[in-house]
Amino acid sequence: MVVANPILYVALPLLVAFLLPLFGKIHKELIRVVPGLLFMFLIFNTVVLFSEVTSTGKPIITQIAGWAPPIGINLVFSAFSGFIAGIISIMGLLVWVYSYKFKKVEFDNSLKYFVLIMLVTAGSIGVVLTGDIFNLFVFLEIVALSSYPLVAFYRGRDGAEASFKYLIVGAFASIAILLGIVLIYSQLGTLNMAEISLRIGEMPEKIKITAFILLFLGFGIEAEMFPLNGWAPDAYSQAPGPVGAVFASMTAKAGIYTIIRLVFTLFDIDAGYQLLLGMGIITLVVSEGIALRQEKLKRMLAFSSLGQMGLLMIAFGINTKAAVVAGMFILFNHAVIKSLLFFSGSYLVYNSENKNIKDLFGFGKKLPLTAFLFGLGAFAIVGLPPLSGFWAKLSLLMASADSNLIALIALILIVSVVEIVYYFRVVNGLYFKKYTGEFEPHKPSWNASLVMLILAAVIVTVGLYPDLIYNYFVNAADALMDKANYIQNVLPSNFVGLN
Amino acid sequence: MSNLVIILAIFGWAILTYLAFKINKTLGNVFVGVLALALPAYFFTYTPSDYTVSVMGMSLQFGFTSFASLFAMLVVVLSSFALLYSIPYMNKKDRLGWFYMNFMFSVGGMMGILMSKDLVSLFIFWEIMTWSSYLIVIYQGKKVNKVGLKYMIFSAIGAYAMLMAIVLINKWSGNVNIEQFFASFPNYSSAAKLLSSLLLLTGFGVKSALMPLHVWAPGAYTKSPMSYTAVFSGALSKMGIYGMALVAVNLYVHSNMPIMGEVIAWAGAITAVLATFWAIFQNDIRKLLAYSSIGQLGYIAVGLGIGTELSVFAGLYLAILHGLFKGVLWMVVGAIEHRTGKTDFRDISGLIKKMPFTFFVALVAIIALAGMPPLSGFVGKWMLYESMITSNHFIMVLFIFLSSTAAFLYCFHFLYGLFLGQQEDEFLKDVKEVPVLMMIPMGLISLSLIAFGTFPGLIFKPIAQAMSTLGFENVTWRMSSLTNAWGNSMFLKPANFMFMAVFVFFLIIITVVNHKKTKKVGTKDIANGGEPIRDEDNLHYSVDIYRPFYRVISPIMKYKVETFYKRISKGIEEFFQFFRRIYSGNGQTYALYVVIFLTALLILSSTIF
Amino acid sequence: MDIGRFLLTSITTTALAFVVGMFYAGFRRKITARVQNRVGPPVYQNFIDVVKLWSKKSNITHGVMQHLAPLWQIATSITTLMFIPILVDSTFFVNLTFKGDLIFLLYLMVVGSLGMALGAGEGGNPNSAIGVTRGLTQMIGFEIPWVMALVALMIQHQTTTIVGLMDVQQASGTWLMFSSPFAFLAALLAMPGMFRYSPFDIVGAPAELASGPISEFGGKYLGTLMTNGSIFAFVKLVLYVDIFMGGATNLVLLVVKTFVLYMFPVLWGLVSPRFRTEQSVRFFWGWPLFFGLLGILQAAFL
Amino acid sequence: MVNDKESRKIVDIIQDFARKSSLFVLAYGTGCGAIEIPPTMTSRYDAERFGIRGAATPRQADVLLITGYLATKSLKRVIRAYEQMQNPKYIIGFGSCTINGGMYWDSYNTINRLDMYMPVDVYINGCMPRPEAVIAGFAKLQKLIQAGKADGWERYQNNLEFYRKNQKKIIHNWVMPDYNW
Amino acid sequence: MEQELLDLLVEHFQDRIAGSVKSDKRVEIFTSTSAIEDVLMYAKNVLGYIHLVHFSCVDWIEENEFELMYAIFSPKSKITIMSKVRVDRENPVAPNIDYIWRHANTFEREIREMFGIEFTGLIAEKEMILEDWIEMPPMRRDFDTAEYAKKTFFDRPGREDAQDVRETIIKRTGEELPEFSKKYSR
Repeated sequence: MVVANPILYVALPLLVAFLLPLFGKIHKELIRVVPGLLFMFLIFNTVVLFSEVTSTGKPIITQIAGWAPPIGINLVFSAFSGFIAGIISIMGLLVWVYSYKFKKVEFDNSLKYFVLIMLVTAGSIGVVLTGDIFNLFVFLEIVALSSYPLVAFYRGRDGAEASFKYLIVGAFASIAILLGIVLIYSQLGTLNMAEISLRIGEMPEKIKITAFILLFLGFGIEAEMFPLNGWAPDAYSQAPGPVGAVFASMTAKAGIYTIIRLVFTLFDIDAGYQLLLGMGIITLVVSEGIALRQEKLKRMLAFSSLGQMGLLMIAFGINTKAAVVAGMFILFNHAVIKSLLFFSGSYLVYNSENKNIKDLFGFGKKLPLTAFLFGLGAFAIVGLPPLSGFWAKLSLLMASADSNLIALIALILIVSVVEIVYYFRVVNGLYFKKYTGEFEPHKPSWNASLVMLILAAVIVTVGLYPDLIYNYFVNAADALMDKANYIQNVLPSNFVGLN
Repeated sequence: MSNLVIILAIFGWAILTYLAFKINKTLGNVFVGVLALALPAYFFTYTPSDYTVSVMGMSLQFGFTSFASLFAMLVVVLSSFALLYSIPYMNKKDRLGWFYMNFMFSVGGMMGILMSKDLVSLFIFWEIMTWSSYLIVIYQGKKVNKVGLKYMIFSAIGAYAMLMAIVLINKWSGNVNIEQFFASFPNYSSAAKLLSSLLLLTGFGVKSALMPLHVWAPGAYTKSPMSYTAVFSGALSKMGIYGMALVAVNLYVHSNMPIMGEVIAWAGAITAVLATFWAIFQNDIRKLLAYSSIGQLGYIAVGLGIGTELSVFAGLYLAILHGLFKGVLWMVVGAIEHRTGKTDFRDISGLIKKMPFTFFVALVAIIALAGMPPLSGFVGKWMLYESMITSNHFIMVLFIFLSSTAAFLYCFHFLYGLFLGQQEDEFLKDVKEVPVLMMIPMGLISLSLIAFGTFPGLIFKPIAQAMSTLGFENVTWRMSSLTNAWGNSMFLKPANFMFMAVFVFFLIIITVVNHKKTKKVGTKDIANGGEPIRDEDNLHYSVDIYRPFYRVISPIMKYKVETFYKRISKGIEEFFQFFRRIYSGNGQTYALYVVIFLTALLILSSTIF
Repeated sequence: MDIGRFLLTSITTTALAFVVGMFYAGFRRKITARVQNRVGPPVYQNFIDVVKLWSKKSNITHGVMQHLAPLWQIATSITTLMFIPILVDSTFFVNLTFKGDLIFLLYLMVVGSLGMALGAGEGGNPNSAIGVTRGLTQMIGFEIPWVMALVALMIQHQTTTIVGLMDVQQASGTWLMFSSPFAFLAALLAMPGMFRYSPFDIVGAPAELASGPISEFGGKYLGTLMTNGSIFAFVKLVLYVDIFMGGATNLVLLVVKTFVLYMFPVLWGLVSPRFRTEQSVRFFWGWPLFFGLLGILQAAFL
Repeated sequence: MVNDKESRKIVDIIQDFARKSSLFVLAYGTGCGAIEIPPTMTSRYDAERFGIRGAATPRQADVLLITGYLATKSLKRVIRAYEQMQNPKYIIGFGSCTINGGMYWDSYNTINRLDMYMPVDVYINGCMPRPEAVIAGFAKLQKLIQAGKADGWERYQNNLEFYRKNQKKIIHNWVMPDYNW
Repeated sequence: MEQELLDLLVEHFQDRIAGSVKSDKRVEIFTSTSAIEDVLMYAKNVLGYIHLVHFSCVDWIEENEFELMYAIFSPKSKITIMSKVRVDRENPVAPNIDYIWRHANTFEREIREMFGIEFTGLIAEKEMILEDWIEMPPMRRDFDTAEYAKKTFFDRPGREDAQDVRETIIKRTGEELPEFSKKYSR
């Protein structure tokens, strides 16, 4: 098909983002309508490309400006990256529908808001699709730069502070990534990931490791790895409700994608997997433990989100096919369920000043649908069957069992109990604590309800019939694990054969 | 029709019922009634067939073993009765659709557990059962916050232990099929044997409320509506027993690990004694029954743990029976709560005057519970004792005997405190006998208890068939006093007839002699030193009535498992409170972390990579 | 067994139990009187009491359960009696014994108490309920050493029937009270509790509790209860004799053995004050329990 | 009905013999005379050899002993206890206070003549009557029973209005349940 | 010592009390209904008279007054103070002191029933000793108990009542009474 092209993922949102003020001049409503159309188109794009990838079994590789890799910049739409790109674009559409009418996302601000959202989307998808490490850096910077204002969107003191923290840490990330890229480029003279991957053995050991560490640090910050994730809880909790979902489903995905690429494709350091696994475990335990002690809903969700990132790192760190499949499943789940939790949670604490958990006590009767959906999300994320979270957890556990990581299984399950404790504290509070009467519940608008219902439907459907989507995970895992295939596809000419 | 379809039909029906209640209460009740009647009708007429679903590369198999269908029988009977009972019982409450939906979900979950031939689908249905029962526990919404959370946490601990076992078994056995797991179990390394079976036991032990894991049970049984608790305590807890029987018998008996069997049996014995002691000192009916349930499940665990043919037989028999009589007792409590709105011994007395039918069914159930000879409960106790004595568990005999003797205390408390004693006119004024729809389930189950007492063969045959799944072929009771012709040459029939004959003989005499001058007087007319009792005086003695016994055993009763768990949870929270300080909220600190992390990685790089 | 023969046997046994039990109760009163330096009532006094109670011209009951309670008790006692071998290898007194399962009897013996407890409870008299709770609490006390003794015998001889134990004694020629002395001691010390004689008579203490559970029973109901009491006392004595004293080969021997055994709780009771409930439970869980444990150890390891 | 000597059957005679030989005394000490009961019952005088023994509750008792003065306050309880006893039942008035008020003849709170309130079968004179006298009283009662003449309970039943009137003269606040056998 | 105590009391309460030393270890004071609470509180809390030995009432019908007598005792000095209060017989009202000594409640209830004296603020059930009493409080001296008994209870005919036992004995035996017993004769 002519219309569908990976490049559109990046080009269109950027274009629309810059043109959006002009649309606004034509008609004010267009500011809010156009992004939606864009996201719809992106989804259409994904569907077309994905069907192509599935039918041919090969990734689609687009070269920008006609230069072939390794010289030119290229976008690789494989089963793996395409899947993540698909998730991001679908989530983008849902975020758009949800924020169509959200607090303070009214006419004046909507322009800024949607421009930023589109930039984040473009950047995230760019990160996922790009085959060029410097481009990856650029896209990551786009994501970061558009995230800073989103965090501070409400112009409050706390928001500004959170944004500033993000900025500081993000600056470290940029520096570290840039340094890593410079090291690689200085040694190998190329920025193409396939090329780097092919020739990584040529690098001196010391420099290779230094570059790895620098990149790991930089990407780790974006992937919210402990202890580099200090910015995340503040950013999640200070940003507007839907932006939390954006972070969980887009930014974090981009971050984890970079780490996966780093460990799986770019370098051949085996200890990298173990490092990822170890960092994942620490992140998981610390974040879930801290979430247990949170009094504010959004912070709790943020820490829970960090914990999920830890789980993802564990899944990919185990480095077996089953584990990667489980990782893909968790990634999908995290995007869907955490978005649902953020969406419903932000309506539950809509009017509350401090977003405290005790402010939403008794909302189960006031906002039955929202509370129910939040409960469903909580049920799903702690892995109760027949919701989708269960299958992800089960596959991860089975994968770790296959790798003989019995202690890890126990750890994950213990952490899951902790997760149950704090999620059910909220759910119980929703239904069985007395309504304080301090805060008026705010009914979600129809579009928000629609989004939440769609997400809930996805959770339930996938939970009831995981095979619906399971094959995509398997394909994605195949695509990720098969490094040689990746290199061969990107660099057909230079392929010399790697085992 | 395949098995899976039934379960899906139940789930679908649950949602339909929810919608029906949205439209109209009567329509919803019709839906409930239809399921209650259709479930047993369908279950007892169809022929099971196996069915396989493939999910995520695992093949999930469904089908009935004869062992599972024994429990399924209990589940079907009890839940259809409980559903019928619910219709009048829940009539005045709101959010009925929600209640019935979850009720049916948990019934479906239980059926699913029994139909699963592999561990993953068992786990799935297990969790469905768990959360649907959790939703019912918190459904009434009064002071349930902690209870619900406790239930959920303990269920989660159990479920996750089970999940861990499942993934390990998947690794060690190559798949999750239950039969193949048992087949390959002897090949496991000893650590693997121990780990997998302990984890499974923890999982099943939580639901069957074995002693260190019972903490959730009193609250959860108490807080859910009584019509559901009948199923909860009667059938749902038997799912734990079901699993435990599978594990204990298949693994320990046939894999030569008697020590684990001993662990289960002792856990059961201690549970039986301590829970019974706790039940004695309760002043709330529901709490009393909850602890009694825990204690009764202890007997069953003893039977399964000892693992001889007879003891397993006794365990299964008691399991089925406990489902029946505890079902009745919870329904009785529900009836009382329905008619009086009270559940505390302080507020209730003399109900026999207004609710004689309820008293009668309670009496039958209590006799069965206490294990007294005319009724069926005794047979189970008898088998249990004989099996314990023949397998040389003589200290355990004392534990069980202590527990079952102590059980008389709360049995009497239950009957006396509620139905007998002083009849307060003020209290009894508005009390009526329960509606017919509530009478039918209670009456039928009580009848079955009487029937099983005289003709235990009725229930022995299915159990003997079920035992073949567990590896006991051609089960017969080869004990001293009995032959193996089920129910035909046992003591009980002559005993019952003898008892009835003497009883009737004396009944005639005592009723006829001086009949005209035998007067019935009210309970206010009692011999208490000649002092006439005024209407406002309440001499009903039913609160803290076992104080002397408490003084005797107070050294044991001082220690509570709850305290232990509280300390643990507090410790964990404080531990993470420490971690929380890492997120100081200061950007500089975060930057410092980044630098430290980088430095550390660089320094350690030579060792790591 | 044809029905006529069965009826004859069971009626004879019941009558025997009734008469012997009544006379024993009379002897108890007589002995008590002699010990207290009194003349005492005639030994047939209890018959007169029962006749008098049955010839009362009015009776009251508080409801169905109270009406049924004495029947329940007496039906249980007679049923129990039917399952106990009265004589060794008797062709006449066979009743329903089969082999006389001990566990079955243990349970059967408490059924009557429950019926009585319910009947007493329906009377609405708080004294009755207090008495019942005390009785049940005491029951926990004495059942434990008693069961320990039985368990010791059962595991030693690998049988759960009375006939089995009697056969053991016939075969070895030694009574079990000599070959298993600790078990016998435990059972013996539990005996006064079972009879509810002093010092374990807090259940029906006349002064404190107005005779406890039976305080609302009068007339024919009390008469039935007294009849039951004598039958049940005989049942318990025969059970002890069968288990520990090798049974009896003829009626005279049976009466002698049971009478000697009966003297133990009676004479102990005469010289004892009254224990409080918790004191009696503590007593039973003291030395009797210790003897029971010794008995089990002996059975298991010797 | 049992008064008539001719109509008495053998059953009645046996029953009366049983009643006579087994007298359960309600062990309520209503007045100071109760102190004479312990010596009567214990080893010195041993009333049990005549079949006389204590009963703890009115339901089981045959004989109600009014041991001495009867305060108006106790009268209520005594009546209640008497009405709770099962027929046939007997009352023994014990000491001169029950006969004519004794030394409390002018007290505002003790009754003077017991037989105006309750049907007394046998009076035992004395202040206090010694155990010998008590046993003699019992013997007299036994004789009456054997002869079928101890019919106080019938008198009470037949003349209930008379007794009630007298009782209510003292007990103004009549809260007792109705006569119920 | 007794005098010191009396002086102390008089000094403290000035003219509200008057009193005298009756004998060894015994002090009598007279006070009024308005002052009695203060006196008792003072005696209990300051002087250490912590024990209310007795509390009774005397009917001075000739003076148309009731006299309430509170006997309080100190275990240290071993002195009993008898504080006496007169209340009007027509309208007998006295202060309630059961907050000072809990057991005074029982005395007060008895006095209320037997003499008909009201204690302000006494919270207790009406009936303690006399049940169903509808007549004049019986311990008042104008209540004729013999007449009441004659009216209420039934005299047995033939009983010779209201006789001096000693005279009967003299009549019956002809003995002379000893001298000491004569002074008690009616």
